[in-house]
Amino acid sequence: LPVDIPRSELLIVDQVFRYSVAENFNVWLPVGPPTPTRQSLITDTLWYIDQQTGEWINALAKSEPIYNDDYTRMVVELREGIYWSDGEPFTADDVVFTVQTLLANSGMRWSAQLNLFVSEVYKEDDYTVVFELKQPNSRFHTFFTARYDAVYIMPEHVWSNVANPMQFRFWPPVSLGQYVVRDADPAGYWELFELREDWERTSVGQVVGKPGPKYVLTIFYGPNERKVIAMAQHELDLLIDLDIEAFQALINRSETARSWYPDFPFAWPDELDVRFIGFNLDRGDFYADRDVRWALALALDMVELQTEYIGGVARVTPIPEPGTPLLSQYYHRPLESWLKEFTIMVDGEPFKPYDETVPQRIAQWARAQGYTVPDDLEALKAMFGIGWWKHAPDVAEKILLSKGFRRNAQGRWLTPDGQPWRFNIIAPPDEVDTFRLALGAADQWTAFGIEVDVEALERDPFYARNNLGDFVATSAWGAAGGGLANAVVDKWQFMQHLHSDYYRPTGTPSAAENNLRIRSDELDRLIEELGAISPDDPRALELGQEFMKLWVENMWSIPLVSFKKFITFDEYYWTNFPTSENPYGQPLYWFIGSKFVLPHLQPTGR
Amino acid sequence: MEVLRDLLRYDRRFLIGFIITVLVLLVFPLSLLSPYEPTARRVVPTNLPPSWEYPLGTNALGQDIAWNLIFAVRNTLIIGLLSALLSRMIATFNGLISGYIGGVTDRVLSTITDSLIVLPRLPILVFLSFVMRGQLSIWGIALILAFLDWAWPSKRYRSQVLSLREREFTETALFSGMSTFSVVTREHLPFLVPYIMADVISGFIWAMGMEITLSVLGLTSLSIPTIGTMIYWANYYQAILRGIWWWIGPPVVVAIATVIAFYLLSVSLSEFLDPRTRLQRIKVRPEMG
Amino acid sequence: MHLLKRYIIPRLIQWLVVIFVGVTVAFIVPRLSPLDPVQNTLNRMAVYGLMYPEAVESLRATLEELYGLKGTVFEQYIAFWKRLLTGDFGPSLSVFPTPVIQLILQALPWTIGLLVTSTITAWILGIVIGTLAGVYSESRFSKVLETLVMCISPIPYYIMALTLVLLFAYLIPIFPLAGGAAIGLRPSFSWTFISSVLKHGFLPAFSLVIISMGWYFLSQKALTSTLVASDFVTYARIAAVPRRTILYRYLIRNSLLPQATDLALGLGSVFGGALITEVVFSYPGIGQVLNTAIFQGDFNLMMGIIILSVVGIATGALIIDLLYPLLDPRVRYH
Amino acid sequence: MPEQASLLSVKELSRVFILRSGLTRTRIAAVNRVSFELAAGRPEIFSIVGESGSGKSTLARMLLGLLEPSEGKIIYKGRDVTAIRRRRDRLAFMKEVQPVFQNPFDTFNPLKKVETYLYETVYNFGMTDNVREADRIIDDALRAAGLSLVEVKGRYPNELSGGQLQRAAVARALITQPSLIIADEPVSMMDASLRMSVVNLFKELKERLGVTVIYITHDLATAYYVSDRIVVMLRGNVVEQGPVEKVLAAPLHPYTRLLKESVPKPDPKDKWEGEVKLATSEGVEYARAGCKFAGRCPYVQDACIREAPPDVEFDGRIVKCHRVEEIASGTAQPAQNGSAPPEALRSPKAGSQAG
Amino acid sequence: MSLVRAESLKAYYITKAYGVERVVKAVDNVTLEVRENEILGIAGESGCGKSTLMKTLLGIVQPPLTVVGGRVVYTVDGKDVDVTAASPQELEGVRWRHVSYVPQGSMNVLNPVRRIKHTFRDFVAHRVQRMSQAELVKWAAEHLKSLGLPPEVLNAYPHQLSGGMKQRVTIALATLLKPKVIFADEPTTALDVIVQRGVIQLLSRIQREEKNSLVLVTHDMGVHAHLTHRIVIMYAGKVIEEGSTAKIFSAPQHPYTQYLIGSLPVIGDKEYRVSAPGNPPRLDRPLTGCRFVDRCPKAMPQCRQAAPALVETGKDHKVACFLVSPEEEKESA
Ligand SMILES: Nc1ncnc2c1ncn2[C@@H]1O[C@H](COP(=O)(O)OP(=O)(O)OP(=O)(O)O)[C@@H](O)[C@H]1O
Ligand SMILES: Nc1ncnc2c1ncn2[C@@H]1O[C@H](COP(=O)(O)OP(=O)(O)OP(=O)(O)O)[C@@H](O)[C@H]1O
Ligand SMILES: [Mg+2]
Ligand SMILES: [Mg+2]
Repeated sequence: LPVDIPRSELLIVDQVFRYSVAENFNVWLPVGPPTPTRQSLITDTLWYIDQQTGEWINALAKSEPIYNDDYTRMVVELREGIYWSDGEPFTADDVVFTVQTLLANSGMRWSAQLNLFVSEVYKEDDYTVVFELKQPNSRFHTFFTARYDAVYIMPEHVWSNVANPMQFRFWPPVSLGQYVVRDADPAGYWELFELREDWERTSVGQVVGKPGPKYVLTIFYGPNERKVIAMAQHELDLLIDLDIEAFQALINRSETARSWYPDFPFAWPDELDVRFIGFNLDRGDFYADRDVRWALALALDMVELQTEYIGGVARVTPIPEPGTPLLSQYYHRPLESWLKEFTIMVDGEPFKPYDETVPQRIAQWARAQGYTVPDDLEALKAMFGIGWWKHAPDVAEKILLSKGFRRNAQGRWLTPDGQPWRFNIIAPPDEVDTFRLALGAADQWTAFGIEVDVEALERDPFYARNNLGDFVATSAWGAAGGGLANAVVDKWQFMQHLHSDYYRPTGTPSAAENNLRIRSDELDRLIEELGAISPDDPRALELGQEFMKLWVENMWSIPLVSFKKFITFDEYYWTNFPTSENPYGQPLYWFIGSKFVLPHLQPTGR
Repeated sequence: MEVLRDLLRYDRRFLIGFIITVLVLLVFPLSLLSPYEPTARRVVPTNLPPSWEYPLGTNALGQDIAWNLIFAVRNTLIIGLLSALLSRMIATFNGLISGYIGGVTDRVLSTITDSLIVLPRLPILVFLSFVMRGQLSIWGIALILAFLDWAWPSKRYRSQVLSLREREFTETALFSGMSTFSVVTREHLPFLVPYIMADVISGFIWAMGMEITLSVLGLTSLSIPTIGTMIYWANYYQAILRGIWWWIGPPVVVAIATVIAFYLLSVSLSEFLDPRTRLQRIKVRPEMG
Repeated sequence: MHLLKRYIIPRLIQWLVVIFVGVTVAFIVPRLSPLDPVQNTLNRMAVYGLMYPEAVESLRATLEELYGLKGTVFEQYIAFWKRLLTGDFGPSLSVFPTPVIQLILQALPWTIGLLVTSTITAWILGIVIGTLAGVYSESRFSKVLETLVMCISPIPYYIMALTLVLLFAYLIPIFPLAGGAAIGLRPSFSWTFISSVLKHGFLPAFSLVIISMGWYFLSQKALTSTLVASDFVTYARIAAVPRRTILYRYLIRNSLLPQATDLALGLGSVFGGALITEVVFSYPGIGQVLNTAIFQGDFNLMMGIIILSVVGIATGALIIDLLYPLLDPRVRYH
Repeated sequence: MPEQASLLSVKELSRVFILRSGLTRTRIAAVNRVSFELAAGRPEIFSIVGESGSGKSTLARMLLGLLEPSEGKIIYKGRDVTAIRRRRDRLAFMKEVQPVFQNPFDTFNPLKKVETYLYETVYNFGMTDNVREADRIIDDALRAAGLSLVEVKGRYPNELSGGQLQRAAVARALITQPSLIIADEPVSMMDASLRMSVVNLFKELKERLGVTVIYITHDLATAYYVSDRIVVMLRGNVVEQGPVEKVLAAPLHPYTRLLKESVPKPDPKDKWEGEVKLATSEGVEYARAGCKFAGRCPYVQDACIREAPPDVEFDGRIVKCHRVEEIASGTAQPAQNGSAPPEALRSPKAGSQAG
Repeated sequence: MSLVRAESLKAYYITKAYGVERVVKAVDNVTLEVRENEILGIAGESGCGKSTLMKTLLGIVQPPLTVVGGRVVYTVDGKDVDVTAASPQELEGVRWRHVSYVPQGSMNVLNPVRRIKHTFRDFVAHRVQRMSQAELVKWAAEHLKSLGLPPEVLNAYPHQLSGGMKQRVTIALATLLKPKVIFADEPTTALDVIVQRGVIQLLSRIQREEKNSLVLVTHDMGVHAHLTHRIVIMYAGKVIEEGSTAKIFSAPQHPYTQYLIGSLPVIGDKEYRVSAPGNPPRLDRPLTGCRFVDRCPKAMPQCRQAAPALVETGKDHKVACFLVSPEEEKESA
């Protein structure tokens, strides 16, 4: 660890991975250089939405975007008194220059998308920028509204001299965040940031009004076990994620390490994606049959999946929407009564598949493990989700029999054409829950009489196979069928991808995130209607709820649990991280928005 | 049989190697007795330490580690032996032809061999399995490994044959009317046998190492138990951090023991088969002025 | 003149052919991948932010152009050679547009430092110990040593490395867990930096030395046993030539030549990095870069590294072949 | 002699090797325009003698078709041996011409039983398909060589003595009933008593079975003992050739004389007088344009060093020497004080010439 | 006076491989002496134990060769040194000074990667006090010159020398320190006649000039005839006849020796020569009786029962054969 910096002034965070190119801060390149943590410390954008609280933050912008009536023009008013780390003031010129540079260099990030909409960008005055759009877009500001990231603003005074923005390394970077780079490892294992003396002249300084730790060191220790050891030795304060085994090993070794909950179920449960198992609906076989998918869902035992496979640490969800406190307020809770009454027809008989006892049964399991969990049902629902589908293999069997499936002498299922029923689920092992849920589903379906195996794939081939529809079943994450999760009521961002315009047959890369190859007129209608209205329109919520129902009816994919993360911190040197007791912001320190969280940290004085 | 008895009685290395090998080879019959399917999970309670019921405990996937190990060793042996045999077959064929026929044939074959030698094997291997993963059954792995491992042995065999070709008995064979094929297979091959034996073992050791490497990187079919995938899963479930030694320990120990056993066997066998010692055993060679 | 024509030139031609074949394989192999680097990039971008489907299409076209993946495979192959001959390995795809060569050069010093040191150490140790074991093959010490080497060297490397990490970084944490040097240190010739590099490099180097020394040891021992039984050594012994002279001038000196070939090949393969070592010990080097390249489907980077190591090994073999006649007074080549 | 009557006719046969050593390169005509004829129907033992490295083995290997000549022709019974390509033709040739090699211990694969080769030969050359018949043929051949099948059967090469092995080798060669046996130094690895027994065997073969034998050796005593005609080779050249009684009893070429004198006579009363001058390295002699013996010849003249000597027919033999007549008549004067010719004792490094 | 004596020497090769123990009685009860200023020849068929005897005489006994009986004694400066019991240091002390050795197949006895002068230095530098490298080389050069060899060879590598030259360099190497006894095992076997002649002449010249003793092993009777003063004939591990060279050639007494001499071809004589029929016995089988009995035309029943002793049959002549008793010898003499 750096010798010349007192540990009390230094926050050490997990760098997530080793940077293969060190000393390159051109964060506008299409896929790199990698940005975790850097982006929150030294870049900035116009707006933020804290995904924990749903709070809208005006960062570089002074106010919310101002659209004209037909959404073809967006005006942005910028904050004054913000400076670059080299002392230059931040003005409309920087924003205009950034957008123009991106528009002009088609390989850069956001370029293609901005080109789709922006016809013109200009400044009205030093602190007002105007975007003229090619087509109406009521959600154009989302490019500049950060969840993970958003268009980073470039310093015009530096970049205007750059001949080829694609080749420029931007080293050392001029910062718009509250930190500057003090040192970096040429081998890419660590980077050291220092708080700007003029930190008050940044958006964070103006919004939060507090400085963060004087120094931030990001460091990559290697695989999880090394991070655990490092944190147990107090050489790491904050790390991105662990599997439950590593986490337990860590808290067994360290008094001061913890995650979101002080005790079981430990992990931060509010990430915005959903884990699901999806089927390729476009293979021309029985997976396209909704009833078959329902049968498969009913053959799963959610309680066992959630407990035995992922350690009881996650919220179950029957709809393709994570049950975060914010979102469940709009979707899960209001839909509960509908779910309870929801009926499917099994061989002519109605059947209510919903099972609201799931959280209690999970709690039972937890108690049996020796954990303390609340008795209160509401608290359990907040912890483990509202409910899920019944484990009803008998019903599943009936459905399948009615569809022409048969069991052979050994009790194994044969498909309607008489073949043994077998398939693989593709899943990436490094996405821990996804993978383990796939293992669990495979085990349960195998026990049910289908030969199911899990095919482990690295990220890239996994993406590629999903993209091409080269799978029968995939254990994936996202907004159920693709699309992008968000922390707002408006579901348009993740619904629009499923429009049948973007449907592509199996074998051609999916045009959007519609990897499951969903095609539905009803869905198209919802998307079109939603796209035409403002995200703030109350109708947006109704349409979102309709979308959820439609999904359940069709069982396009089987949503399993909300995304959770063992974001883990060590309170030995620093405290006041956001926690379940004090959920003031998102703990996702590698998201650009974490810049508003870091100032809240307090040294323990050690 | 007599050979075996002699070796067992007089060569301690062979004895040790033999005993371990027999124990290791027991996995083949044993694997037939397994109460579980090789790929089955959730058949026993998870994460139990060794006990009478589960002599090596159970793992986080709900598998009985003892049975799992038996399958793992069996599959790894299959991969290793298959790949070693296959590659040595290619190598022998190529080396013999190249060395004996010589000329243009030799030049072409040697260039191919040399080109293969300069290719960095591990990266290519990792890459190939990365590309073909999922489709990679144990046979597939064995095949790829075999493909990457014949060049060196082939070069060695070739140089052996080159020197054998200069020996007078080659010409005697020729003038006994033997065809090229017979000369190569019946005159030269027997000399190569000890080398090939030793080489098959080292090929096996290499293949096993590679299987472990690939599996540990997660590049093989993870649901098929092999020594490598066992280690993979143990790592995946943090066996080391959590001190579950009964999961990570057995594959490591068995891997080491197997390799050493095979190595010992190969050393003493090739010593035994070496024409020089072999002759010594039969009779002292009379020398002539 | 004749030497040039009859020996050096054919050998150089062989070198070129081997490299040509190797490079072609390096070109083909990545293309066997079902991964489309452009699609990869798009997929990865989609993970992070909103992508309008229309935008995806235009970006795809742009990226294909930028990545040099336009045209048929054959056209790409030609373009690839053209670039290669100007020393350009192209841009990395995973960290586009950083040139591949830059990534390689950045990692190379670490790899070279680690591998050259460990290769040479292993070589010298293997030869010295192997010779002693060969000479005193009946002594107890030599037998114990041989058994030890025999039992250690065939252990699969990953297992060996894992065991070392477990022992010396977890159980008895005397060595650091990751990296090539301590945090905050920048490369310099200071003792702090060097000692830190040594400390970080020790375990990986040690594991490599153990593994490769086994091979050198065994081959040297075999060579020595043959030499010990050879007429000229026997004669020197009969004549009571001093032991040291026999050891150095007779045994080691005569076995050095075959061993030099191994060393040259070993050093030549340095450019490929040590994948497993670098991964297991989290060491920054070519192996680490290669690992990333493979797992991210970075064609160009993979090709760059594979080509570099093909050239490295082929050149190692070439150099030793060309030097051989100078090193060995006996060599006659037909 | 008409073409038909010739068994083997060697015409202007040459073979060039290129040797490289370190940075130097040497061209060696290991066999240089050698010609001779063996008549059909008139079995004889034809010896080829010469010191080490004089090209004897190279010649033998060419005759056997194991080595391609650089130039020249080998005609066996009217067929050009060098032009044989097809396996069937080769087999036919091998049926007629069989070798016996130098090292009896290496003639048979030590890992295989000796009889294997005998059976192979029988079957491959289509002598018979019948096992009994094969046994008989083999036993006959072995008996002709002074052994019997019972003695050989089931034995590995190392279970037989050198003499037995060499006999087995000869027996194997006899199986195909060849007309010509080429034996390259068949006795050089043997001690004196074995030598005689093998040499006697050749004699018997010639006399009883009518086999012509090319006997290659540097043992002049046995060569004289068995052979009818002899060829003396020096650095690839035939320097003297003719009936053995003439060539060895009264050699004309100074080299033949030297060879003969150098054979230690097994008689303590008859010891050498005078010291012999030894050859410098082979390379120097091979490289010399003139007579290869010029460096050692007591009768050397300038011409000997510059020009290759002609083949002179003299006294029923062919001699390759400028001064053969003078020497024969005893009028040749040894060179002044017999001192070393220019390159006699050069430093070894100069031994091979930079190419 | 004798310089080297072998007394009832028994040297066997005892090997044990995979449970098969074999004893090869390569030297079986051999007694002989090497006298001052003589060339002693040892002759015999291949594999009869000549080289083994030589090694034992030199004290180069390494497993599997074992001396199981008898002893070898050197007389060094009037004192007896028991070689079979001497320590390695003692042996090193006498080697090259008192006895030296020219091995069989000298082709490969020179270190291929060292120049000849360095080999000279390796062999003698530690035996002479205070001699600079240059002096050493000069000394070696002079020695070579005195042997009629070009001093330039000192700068050569072994492979640059012809076989004969190498053999002569080895001889020079063995004689540099002027030892009292030189053992030479088949020094000419691999050489052709002309080169052989050179080597033989060299050896005899050295012996003549230095007046030391030479023990020469070869099966080439011609070489014996030319060089040796006395010959020991070995057969199957035993000495069967011993006598002056002239006597052995003119009047061999043992049937084997008779065959040996009788079968030698001579240029100018085409008369049919018979060699001993059959093969020598295997030395790893138990042997009783005379070892030549199976091949001997004059074998008698008693020959199979006991081995005849080596007995004196005349002045300086010993034979081990029941046919030749000393008395008879006297009568015929
Ligand atoms: N394959 C070869 N390549 C190069 N040179 C060769 C080859 N074979 C023989 N020579 C050279 O040709 C010359 C004649 O060799 P050859 O073996 O024919 O002689 P030789 O008379 O049989 O000698 P020896 O009595 O030693 O067997 C030698 O100088 C030898 O080095
Ligand atoms: N290392 C050994 N192990 C076992 N037996 C051996 C060994 N070396 C030699 N012999 C045997 O000892 C006997 C005598 O061998 P030795 O070498 O002394 O014979 P030699 O008379 O020198 O023969 P040559 O004339 O062939 O040199 C032979 O039968 C031989 O096979
Ligand atoms: Mg020859
Ligand atoms: Mg001998």
